Amino acid sequence: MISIQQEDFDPGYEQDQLSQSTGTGAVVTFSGLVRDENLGDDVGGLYLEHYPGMTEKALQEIIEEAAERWPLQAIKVIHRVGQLHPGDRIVFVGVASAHRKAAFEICEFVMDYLKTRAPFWKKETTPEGDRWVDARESDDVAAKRWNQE
Amino acid sequence: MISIQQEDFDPGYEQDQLSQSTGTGAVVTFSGLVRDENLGDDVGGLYLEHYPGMTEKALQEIIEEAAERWPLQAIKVIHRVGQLHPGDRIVFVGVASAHRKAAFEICEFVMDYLKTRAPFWKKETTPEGDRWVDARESDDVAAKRWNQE
Amino acid sequence: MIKVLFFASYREKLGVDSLELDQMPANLSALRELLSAKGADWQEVVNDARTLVALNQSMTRKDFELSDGDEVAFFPPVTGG
Amino acid sequence: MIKVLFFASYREKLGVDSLELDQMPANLSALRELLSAKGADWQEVVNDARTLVALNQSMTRKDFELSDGDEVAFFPPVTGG
Repeated sequence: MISIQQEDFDPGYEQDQLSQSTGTGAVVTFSGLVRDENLGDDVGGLYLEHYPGMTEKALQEIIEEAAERWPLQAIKVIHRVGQLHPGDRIVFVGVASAHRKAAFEICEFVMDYLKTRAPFWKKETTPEGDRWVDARESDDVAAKRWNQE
Repeated sequence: MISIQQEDFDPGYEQDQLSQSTGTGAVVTFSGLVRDENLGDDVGGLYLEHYPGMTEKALQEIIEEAAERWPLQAIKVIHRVGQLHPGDRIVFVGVASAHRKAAFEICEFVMDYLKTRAPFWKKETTPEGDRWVDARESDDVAAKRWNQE
Repeated sequence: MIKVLFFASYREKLGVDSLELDQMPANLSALRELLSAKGADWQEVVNDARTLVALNQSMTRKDFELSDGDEVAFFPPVTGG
Repeated sequence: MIKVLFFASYREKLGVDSLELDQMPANLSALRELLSAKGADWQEVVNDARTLVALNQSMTRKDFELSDGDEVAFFPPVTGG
Protein backbone atom coordinates (compact mmCIF):
# COMPACT_ATOMS: atom_id res chain seq x y z
CA MET A 1 0.00 0.00 0.00
CA ILE A 2 2.92 2.34 0.81
CA SER A 3 6.44 2.08 -0.50
CA ILE A 4 9.41 4.38 0.09
CA GLN A 5 12.17 3.31 -2.24
CA GLN A 6 15.24 4.40 -4.17
CA GLU A 7 14.50 2.31 -7.26
CA ASP A 8 12.08 3.22 -10.04
CA PHE A 9 8.57 1.73 -10.25
CA ASP A 10 6.21 0.65 -13.04
CA PRO A 11 2.99 2.70 -13.17
CA GLY A 12 1.42 0.18 -15.56
CA TYR A 13 1.95 -2.69 -13.14
CA GLU A 14 0.63 -0.62 -10.24
CA GLN A 15 -2.44 0.36 -12.21
CA ASP A 16 -3.17 -3.27 -13.09
CA GLN A 17 -2.95 -4.20 -9.41
CA LEU A 18 -5.53 -1.51 -8.61
CA SER A 19 -7.96 -2.81 -11.24
CA GLN A 20 -8.45 -6.33 -9.88
CA SER A 21 -11.91 -5.98 -8.31
CA THR A 22 -14.96 -6.16 -10.56
CA GLY A 23 -16.62 -3.68 -8.20
CA THR A 24 -14.08 -1.06 -9.26
CA GLY A 25 -15.36 1.40 -11.85
CA ALA A 26 -12.67 4.06 -11.71
CA VAL A 27 -8.90 4.12 -11.31
CA VAL A 28 -7.14 7.48 -11.07
CA THR A 29 -3.36 7.75 -10.95
CA PHE A 30 -0.99 10.61 -10.36
CA SER A 31 2.69 10.39 -11.28
CA GLY A 32 5.07 13.18 -10.37
CA LEU A 33 8.20 13.56 -12.49
CA VAL A 34 11.43 15.52 -12.11
CA ARG A 35 11.25 18.55 -14.41
CA ASP A 36 14.38 19.98 -16.05
CA GLU A 37 13.37 23.49 -14.98
CA ASN A 38 12.15 25.16 -11.79
CA LEU A 39 11.58 28.85 -11.06
CA GLY A 40 13.38 29.73 -14.28
CA ASP A 41 16.56 27.75 -13.58
CA ASP A 42 17.79 24.59 -15.25
CA VAL A 43 17.60 21.62 -12.95
CA GLY A 44 20.24 18.97 -13.45
CA GLY A 45 19.22 16.71 -10.61
CA LEU A 46 17.12 16.33 -7.51
CA TYR A 47 18.07 14.78 -4.20
CA LEU A 48 15.22 13.56 -2.02
CA GLU A 49 15.71 13.30 1.74
CA HIS A 50 13.08 11.87 4.08
CA TYR A 51 12.48 10.98 7.72
CA PRO A 52 12.51 7.18 7.80
CA GLY A 53 9.77 5.78 10.00
CA MET A 54 7.77 8.97 10.15
CA THR A 55 7.32 9.02 6.37
CA GLU A 56 5.47 5.71 6.33
CA LYS A 57 3.44 6.72 9.38
CA ALA A 58 2.44 10.07 7.87
CA LEU A 59 1.36 8.44 4.60
CA GLN A 60 -0.56 5.79 6.51
CA GLU A 61 -2.47 8.50 8.38
CA ILE A 62 -3.27 10.32 5.14
CA ILE A 63 -4.63 7.11 3.61
CA GLU A 64 -6.71 6.36 6.69
CA GLU A 65 -8.22 9.82 6.57
CA ALA A 66 -9.04 9.36 2.87
CA ALA A 67 -10.68 6.01 3.63
CA GLU A 68 -12.88 7.65 6.25
CA ARG A 69 -14.01 10.35 3.85
CA TRP A 70 -14.56 8.39 0.64
CA PRO A 71 -15.48 4.84 -0.46
CA LEU A 72 -11.90 3.81 -1.18
CA GLN A 73 -11.42 0.34 -2.68
CA ALA A 74 -7.65 0.21 -3.20
CA ILE A 75 -4.73 2.60 -3.03
CA LYS A 76 -1.00 2.55 -3.67
CA VAL A 77 1.45 5.29 -2.73
CA ILE A 78 5.07 5.09 -3.88
CA HIS A 79 7.65 7.79 -3.17
CA ARG A 80 11.24 7.62 -4.27
CA VAL A 81 14.16 8.97 -2.24
CA GLY A 82 17.82 9.60 -3.03
CA GLN A 83 19.34 11.02 -6.21
CA LEU A 84 17.02 11.55 -9.18
CA HIS A 85 17.36 13.17 -12.61
CA PRO A 86 15.08 15.09 -15.00
CA GLY A 87 12.39 12.81 -16.40
CA ASP A 88 12.63 10.40 -13.45
CA ARG A 89 9.45 9.42 -11.63
CA ILE A 90 9.31 10.75 -8.06
CA VAL A 91 5.91 9.80 -6.73
CA PHE A 92 2.91 7.65 -7.65
CA VAL A 93 -0.56 7.73 -6.12
CA GLY A 94 -3.08 5.29 -7.58
CA VAL A 95 -6.65 5.02 -6.35
CA ALA A 96 -9.51 2.63 -7.12
CA SER A 97 -13.13 3.38 -6.31
CA ALA A 98 -16.58 2.49 -7.63
CA HIS A 99 -17.10 5.91 -9.22
CA ARG A 100 -14.90 8.54 -10.79
CA LYS A 101 -15.70 11.49 -8.56
CA ALA A 102 -14.46 9.72 -5.44
CA ALA A 103 -11.40 8.34 -7.25
CA PHE A 104 -10.36 11.81 -8.43
CA GLU A 105 -10.99 13.39 -5.04
CA ILE A 106 -9.06 10.76 -3.12
CA CYS A 107 -6.08 11.01 -5.44
CA GLU A 108 -5.98 14.82 -5.20
CA PHE A 109 -6.51 14.74 -1.45
CA VAL A 110 -3.66 12.29 -0.90
CA MET A 111 -1.32 14.34 -3.09
CA ASP A 112 -2.29 17.62 -1.38
CA TYR A 113 -1.72 16.13 2.07
CA LEU A 114 1.45 14.34 1.03
CA LYS A 115 2.81 17.68 -0.24
CA THR A 116 2.22 19.38 3.12
CA ARG A 117 2.38 16.60 5.75
CA ALA A 118 4.78 13.88 4.63
CA PRO A 119 8.41 14.48 5.64
CA PHE A 120 10.20 14.64 2.29
CA TRP A 121 12.57 17.41 1.21
CA LYS A 122 13.93 18.16 -2.23
CA LYS A 123 17.34 19.60 -3.01
CA GLU A 124 17.91 20.76 -6.57
CA THR A 125 21.13 20.93 -8.53
CA THR A 126 21.20 24.10 -10.66
CA PRO A 127 23.95 26.01 -12.50
CA GLU A 128 24.01 28.38 -9.49
CA GLY A 129 24.65 25.48 -7.13
CA ASP A 130 22.56 23.19 -4.98
CA ARG A 131 19.53 24.59 -3.21
CA TRP A 132 16.78 23.27 -0.98
CA VAL A 133 13.41 23.72 -2.67
CA ASP A 134 11.13 26.16 -0.88
CA ALA A 135 7.67 25.06 0.17
CA ARG A 136 5.01 26.60 -2.07
CA GLU A 137 2.12 28.53 -0.64
CA SER A 138 -0.11 27.09 -3.37
CA ASP A 139 0.42 23.66 -1.80
CA ASP A 140 -0.83 24.95 1.55
CA VAL A 141 -3.86 26.46 -0.13
CA ALA A 142 -4.54 23.20 -1.96
CA ALA A 143 -4.35 21.20 1.28
CA LYS A 144 -6.55 23.61 3.23
CA ARG A 145 -9.51 23.36 0.86
CA TRP A 146 -10.20 19.84 2.22
CA ASN A 147 -10.96 21.29 5.65
CA GLN A 148 -13.77 23.39 4.32
CA GLU A 149 -15.99 20.62 3.03
CA MET B 1 -4.26 11.47 -29.37
CA ILE B 2 -7.76 9.95 -29.77
CA SER B 3 -8.55 6.32 -30.37
CA ILE B 4 -11.95 4.63 -30.65
CA GLN B 5 -11.37 0.90 -30.71
CA GLN B 6 -12.83 -2.50 -29.92
CA GLU B 7 -9.59 -3.99 -28.60
CA ASP B 8 -8.14 -3.48 -25.12
CA PHE B 9 -5.33 -1.02 -24.41
CA ASP B 10 -2.32 -0.84 -22.08
CA PRO B 11 -2.50 2.00 -19.53
CA GLY B 12 1.16 1.51 -18.63
CA TYR B 13 2.29 2.02 -22.22
CA GLU B 14 0.04 5.06 -22.60
CA GLN B 15 1.38 6.56 -19.40
CA ASP B 16 4.97 6.08 -20.55
CA GLN B 17 4.16 7.87 -23.81
CA LEU B 18 2.79 10.82 -21.83
CA SER B 19 5.96 11.07 -19.71
CA GLN B 20 8.47 11.70 -22.50
CA SER B 21 9.06 15.44 -22.04
CA THR B 22 11.43 16.60 -19.31
CA GLY B 23 9.21 19.67 -18.93
CA THR B 24 6.41 17.42 -17.68
CA GLY B 25 6.02 17.36 -13.91
CA ALA B 26 2.63 15.68 -13.56
CA VAL B 27 0.79 12.87 -15.32
CA VAL B 28 -2.78 12.11 -14.28
CA THR B 29 -4.68 9.17 -15.72
CA PHE B 30 -8.26 8.03 -15.45
CA SER B 31 -9.34 4.51 -16.38
CA GLY B 32 -12.99 3.53 -16.39
CA LEU B 33 -13.81 -0.15 -15.90
CA VAL B 34 -16.96 -2.24 -16.35
CA ARG B 35 -18.43 -2.94 -12.91
CA ASP B 36 -20.28 -6.17 -12.17
CA GLU B 37 -23.10 -4.23 -10.54
CA ASN B 38 -25.19 -1.15 -11.37
CA LEU B 39 -28.20 0.30 -9.55
CA GLY B 40 -28.42 -2.86 -7.46
CA ASP B 41 -28.50 -5.32 -10.36
CA ASP B 42 -25.82 -7.77 -11.46
CA VAL B 43 -24.25 -6.74 -14.73
CA GLY B 44 -23.07 -9.60 -16.95
CA GLY B 45 -21.91 -7.48 -19.87
CA LEU B 46 -21.93 -4.08 -21.45
CA TYR B 47 -22.42 -3.20 -25.10
CA LEU B 48 -21.05 0.15 -26.24
CA GLU B 49 -22.56 1.87 -29.26
CA HIS B 50 -21.20 5.09 -30.72
CA TYR B 51 -21.67 7.52 -33.60
CA PRO B 52 -18.65 6.96 -35.84
CA GLY B 53 -17.18 10.20 -37.11
CA MET B 54 -18.95 12.40 -34.63
CA THR B 55 -17.29 10.61 -31.71
CA GLU B 56 -13.79 11.57 -32.83
CA LYS B 57 -14.93 15.11 -33.63
CA ALA B 58 -16.60 15.57 -30.24
CA LEU B 59 -13.51 14.31 -28.39
CA GLN B 60 -11.28 16.55 -30.50
CA GLU B 61 -13.39 19.57 -29.54
CA ILE B 62 -13.21 18.66 -25.87
CA ILE B 63 -9.42 18.38 -26.04
CA GLU B 64 -9.14 21.71 -27.86
CA GLU B 65 -11.22 23.39 -25.20
CA ALA B 66 -9.03 21.87 -22.48
CA ALA B 67 -5.89 23.11 -24.27
CA GLU B 68 -7.31 26.65 -24.34
CA ARG B 69 -8.03 26.61 -20.63
CA TRP B 70 -4.93 24.92 -19.22
CA PRO B 71 -1.23 24.49 -20.09
CA LEU B 72 -1.69 21.03 -21.59
CA GLN B 73 1.49 19.24 -22.67
CA ALA B 74 0.17 15.88 -23.88
CA ILE B 75 -3.11 13.99 -23.81
CA LYS B 76 -4.44 10.61 -24.87
CA VAL B 77 -8.09 9.59 -24.95
CA ILE B 78 -9.05 5.98 -25.67
CA HIS B 79 -12.64 4.72 -25.67
CA ARG B 80 -13.63 1.16 -26.42
CA VAL B 81 -16.81 0.17 -28.27
CA GLY B 82 -18.59 -3.14 -28.80
CA GLN B 83 -19.14 -5.95 -26.31
CA LEU B 84 -17.36 -5.69 -22.94
CA HIS B 85 -17.46 -7.66 -19.69
CA PRO B 86 -17.05 -6.90 -15.97
CA GLY B 87 -13.49 -5.87 -15.20
CA ASP B 88 -12.81 -4.75 -18.78
CA ARG B 89 -11.37 -1.31 -19.39
CA ILE B 90 -13.81 1.06 -21.14
CA VAL B 91 -12.07 4.41 -21.27
CA PHE B 92 -8.67 5.98 -20.64
CA VAL B 93 -7.82 9.66 -20.32
CA GLY B 94 -4.17 10.48 -19.66
CA VAL B 95 -2.89 14.02 -19.27
CA ALA B 96 0.60 15.53 -18.95
CA SER B 97 1.24 19.03 -17.66
CA ALA B 98 3.99 20.90 -15.83
CA HIS B 99 2.08 20.96 -12.53
CA ARG B 100 -0.37 18.69 -10.78
CA LYS B 101 -3.31 21.08 -10.38
CA ALA B 102 -3.64 21.57 -14.14
CA ALA B 103 -3.15 17.86 -14.84
CA PHE B 104 -5.92 16.88 -12.42
CA GLU B 105 -8.28 19.56 -13.71
CA ILE B 106 -7.76 18.70 -17.36
CA CYS B 107 -8.33 15.00 -16.72
CA GLU B 108 -11.54 15.65 -14.78
CA PHE B 109 -12.74 18.21 -17.31
CA VAL B 110 -12.22 15.84 -20.23
CA MET B 111 -14.02 13.02 -18.42
CA ASP B 112 -16.92 15.27 -17.39
CA TYR B 113 -17.35 16.55 -20.94
CA LEU B 114 -16.87 13.12 -22.48
CA LYS B 115 -19.65 11.82 -20.21
CA THR B 116 -22.10 14.46 -21.42
CA ARG B 117 -20.99 15.40 -24.96
CA ALA B 118 -19.39 12.42 -26.66
CA PRO B 119 -21.87 10.17 -28.50
CA PHE B 120 -21.45 6.83 -26.71
CA TRP B 121 -24.29 4.74 -25.29
CA LYS B 122 -24.12 1.78 -22.93
CA LYS B 123 -26.47 -1.19 -22.93
CA GLU B 124 -26.24 -3.50 -19.93
CA THR B 125 -26.99 -7.19 -19.71
CA THR B 126 -28.73 -7.97 -16.40
CA PRO B 127 -30.72 -10.97 -15.08
CA GLU B 128 -33.86 -8.93 -15.90
CA GLY B 129 -32.75 -8.53 -19.52
CA ASP B 130 -30.86 -5.97 -21.54
CA ARG B 131 -31.35 -2.30 -20.79
CA TRP B 132 -29.98 1.00 -22.04
CA VAL B 133 -28.20 2.80 -19.26
CA ASP B 134 -29.89 6.05 -18.23
CA ALA B 135 -27.91 9.26 -18.22
CA ARG B 136 -27.09 10.38 -14.68
CA GLU B 137 -27.97 13.81 -13.47
CA SER B 138 -24.74 13.84 -11.43
CA ASP B 139 -22.83 13.77 -14.74
CA ASP B 140 -24.67 16.90 -15.91
CA VAL B 141 -23.91 18.61 -12.64
CA ALA B 142 -20.24 17.62 -12.91
CA ALA B 143 -19.99 19.02 -16.45
CA LYS B 144 -21.77 22.27 -15.60
CA ARG B 145 -19.32 23.25 -12.88
CA TRP B 146 -16.72 24.03 -15.57
CA ASN B 147 -18.93 26.83 -16.91
CA GLN B 148 -18.87 28.69 -13.65
CA GLU B 149 -15.17 29.26 -13.45
CA MET C 1 -31.30 15.12 -49.93
CA ILE C 2 -30.58 14.91 -46.23
CA LYS C 3 -29.55 11.99 -44.10
CA VAL C 4 -31.17 11.30 -40.71
CA LEU C 5 -29.60 9.00 -38.12
CA PHE C 6 -30.88 7.45 -34.90
CA PHE C 7 -28.81 5.84 -32.17
CA ALA C 8 -29.10 3.51 -29.19
CA SER C 9 -32.62 3.23 -27.68
CA TYR C 10 -34.06 5.48 -30.42
CA ARG C 11 -32.60 3.30 -33.13
CA GLU C 12 -34.18 0.28 -31.48
CA LYS C 13 -37.51 1.95 -30.80
CA LEU C 14 -37.93 3.03 -34.41
CA GLY C 15 -36.23 0.01 -35.93
CA VAL C 16 -34.27 2.46 -38.09
CA ASP C 17 -30.65 3.52 -37.86
CA SER C 18 -30.52 5.73 -40.91
CA LEU C 19 -32.82 7.15 -43.55
CA GLU C 20 -32.47 9.49 -46.49
CA LEU C 21 -35.04 12.16 -47.14
CA ASP C 22 -35.57 13.38 -50.70
CA GLN C 23 -37.86 16.08 -49.42
CA MET C 24 -35.90 19.05 -48.10
CA PRO C 25 -37.41 20.44 -44.90
CA ALA C 26 -36.27 24.05 -44.46
CA ASN C 27 -34.97 23.66 -40.95
CA LEU C 28 -34.89 21.44 -37.87
CA SER C 29 -38.43 22.35 -36.84
CA ALA C 30 -39.75 21.35 -40.24
CA LEU C 31 -37.74 18.12 -40.08
CA ARG C 32 -39.26 17.34 -36.69
CA GLU C 33 -42.77 17.84 -38.08
CA LEU C 34 -42.05 15.66 -41.05
CA LEU C 35 -40.72 12.81 -38.90
CA SER C 36 -43.48 13.18 -36.30
CA ALA C 37 -46.02 12.43 -39.00
CA LYS C 38 -44.56 8.91 -39.28
CA GLY C 39 -46.20 7.76 -36.04
CA ALA C 40 -46.39 8.05 -32.28
CA ASP C 41 -42.92 6.54 -31.65
CA TRP C 42 -41.36 8.98 -34.10
CA GLN C 43 -43.16 11.89 -32.52
CA GLU C 44 -41.86 10.90 -29.09
CA VAL C 45 -38.30 10.43 -30.24
CA VAL C 46 -37.86 13.67 -32.12
CA ASN C 47 -39.75 15.83 -29.64
CA ASP C 48 -38.57 14.41 -26.30
CA ALA C 49 -37.14 17.29 -24.25
CA ARG C 50 -34.09 15.12 -23.49
CA THR C 51 -33.40 14.27 -27.13
CA LEU C 52 -30.03 15.48 -28.38
CA VAL C 53 -29.62 16.67 -31.96
CA ALA C 54 -26.44 16.83 -34.01
CA LEU C 55 -26.08 18.64 -37.33
CA ASN C 56 -23.19 17.32 -39.41
CA GLN C 57 -21.73 15.60 -36.35
CA SER C 58 -21.82 18.59 -33.98
CA MET C 59 -24.35 18.80 -31.20
CA THR C 60 -26.56 21.86 -31.23
CA ARG C 61 -29.40 23.11 -29.07
CA LYS C 62 -30.69 25.65 -31.55
CA ASP C 63 -32.89 25.41 -34.59
CA PHE C 64 -30.92 25.44 -37.87
CA GLU C 65 -31.48 25.74 -41.62
CA LEU C 66 -31.00 22.58 -43.67
CA SER C 67 -28.97 22.28 -46.84
CA ASP C 68 -28.59 19.50 -49.37
CA GLY C 69 -26.22 16.84 -48.06
CA ASP C 70 -26.71 17.62 -44.37
CA GLU C 71 -26.58 14.84 -41.82
CA VAL C 72 -28.92 15.16 -38.83
CA ALA C 73 -28.81 12.76 -35.88
CA PHE C 74 -31.32 12.25 -33.07
CA PHE C 75 -30.15 10.42 -29.98
CA PRO C 76 -30.81 10.01 -26.27
CA PRO C 77 -28.52 11.52 -23.60
CA VAL C 78 -25.07 10.00 -23.94
CA THR C 79 -23.78 7.46 -21.41
CA GLY C 80 -20.19 6.69 -22.34
CA GLY C 81 -17.10 6.88 -20.23
CA MET D 1 17.10 10.57 27.64
CA ILE D 2 15.49 12.09 24.56
CA LYS D 3 16.53 12.01 20.94
CA VAL D 4 16.46 15.14 18.77
CA LEU D 5 16.57 15.00 14.98
CA PHE D 6 17.11 17.65 12.29
CA PHE D 7 16.40 17.29 8.58
CA ALA D 8 17.21 18.88 5.23
CA SER D 9 18.38 22.52 5.40
CA TYR D 10 18.29 22.47 9.22
CA ARG D 11 20.50 19.39 9.34
CA GLU D 12 22.97 21.15 7.04
CA LYS D 13 22.80 24.47 8.85
CA LEU D 14 23.56 22.91 12.23
CA GLY D 15 25.83 20.20 10.89
CA VAL D 16 23.90 17.77 13.08
CA ASP D 17 21.36 15.16 12.07
CA SER D 18 20.74 13.65 15.46
CA LEU D 19 21.66 14.20 19.09
CA GLU D 20 20.81 12.59 22.40
CA LEU D 21 20.05 14.71 25.43
CA ASP D 22 20.71 13.30 28.88
CA GLN D 23 19.05 16.30 30.45
CA MET D 24 15.28 15.93 30.41
CA PRO D 25 13.52 19.20 29.51
CA ALA D 26 9.96 19.08 30.81
CA ASN D 27 8.30 20.00 27.56
CA LEU D 28 8.79 21.35 24.04
CA SER D 29 9.21 24.93 25.26
CA ALA D 30 11.96 23.88 27.64
CA LEU D 31 13.63 21.87 24.89
CA ARG D 32 13.55 24.91 22.61
CA GLU D 33 15.25 27.02 25.30
CA LEU D 34 17.88 24.39 25.90
CA LEU D 35 18.72 24.11 22.18
CA SER D 36 18.62 27.88 21.62
CA ALA D 37 21.43 28.24 24.13
CA LYS D 38 23.71 26.36 21.75
CA GLY D 39 24.07 29.37 19.42
CA ALA D 40 22.42 31.73 16.96
CA ASP D 41 21.85 29.07 14.27
CA TRP D 42 20.19 26.80 16.80
CA GLN D 43 18.00 29.58 18.05
CA GLU D 44 16.83 30.36 14.52
CA VAL D 45 16.11 26.76 13.63
CA VAL D 46 14.07 25.82 16.67
CA ASN D 47 12.16 29.11 16.88
CA ASP D 48 11.44 29.86 13.21
CA ALA D 49 7.68 30.30 12.80
CA ARG D 50 7.78 27.96 9.80
CA THR D 51 9.62 25.19 11.63
CA LEU D 52 7.67 21.95 11.87
CA VAL D 53 7.95 19.75 14.95
CA ALA D 54 7.24 16.04 15.25
CA LEU D 55 6.93 14.13 18.51
CA ASN D 56 7.57 10.42 18.11
CA GLN D 57 7.11 10.74 14.34
CA SER D 58 3.80 12.60 14.40
CA MET D 59 3.61 16.28 13.54
CA THR D 60 2.15 18.50 16.19
CA ARG D 61 1.52 22.22 16.50
CA LYS D 62 1.03 22.22 20.27
CA ASP D 63 3.43 22.23 23.18
CA PHE D 64 3.83 18.78 24.75
CA GLU D 65 5.33 17.13 27.83
CA LEU D 66 8.49 15.09 27.31
CA SER D 67 9.10 11.57 28.60
CA ASP D 68 12.17 9.40 28.67
CA GLY D 69 12.77 7.84 25.25
CA ASP D 70 10.86 10.45 23.25
CA GLU D 71 12.02 11.38 19.75
CA VAL D 72 11.59 15.03 18.73
CA ALA D 73 12.30 16.25 15.21
CA PHE D 74 12.70 19.79 13.89
CA PHE D 75 12.41 20.34 10.16
CA PRO D 76 11.55 22.94 7.52
CA PRO D 77 8.27 22.84 5.57
CA VAL D 78 8.11 19.64 3.56
CA THR D 79 8.59 19.65 -0.22
CA GLY D 80 8.01 16.10 -1.40
CA GLY D 81 5.65 14.83 -4.06
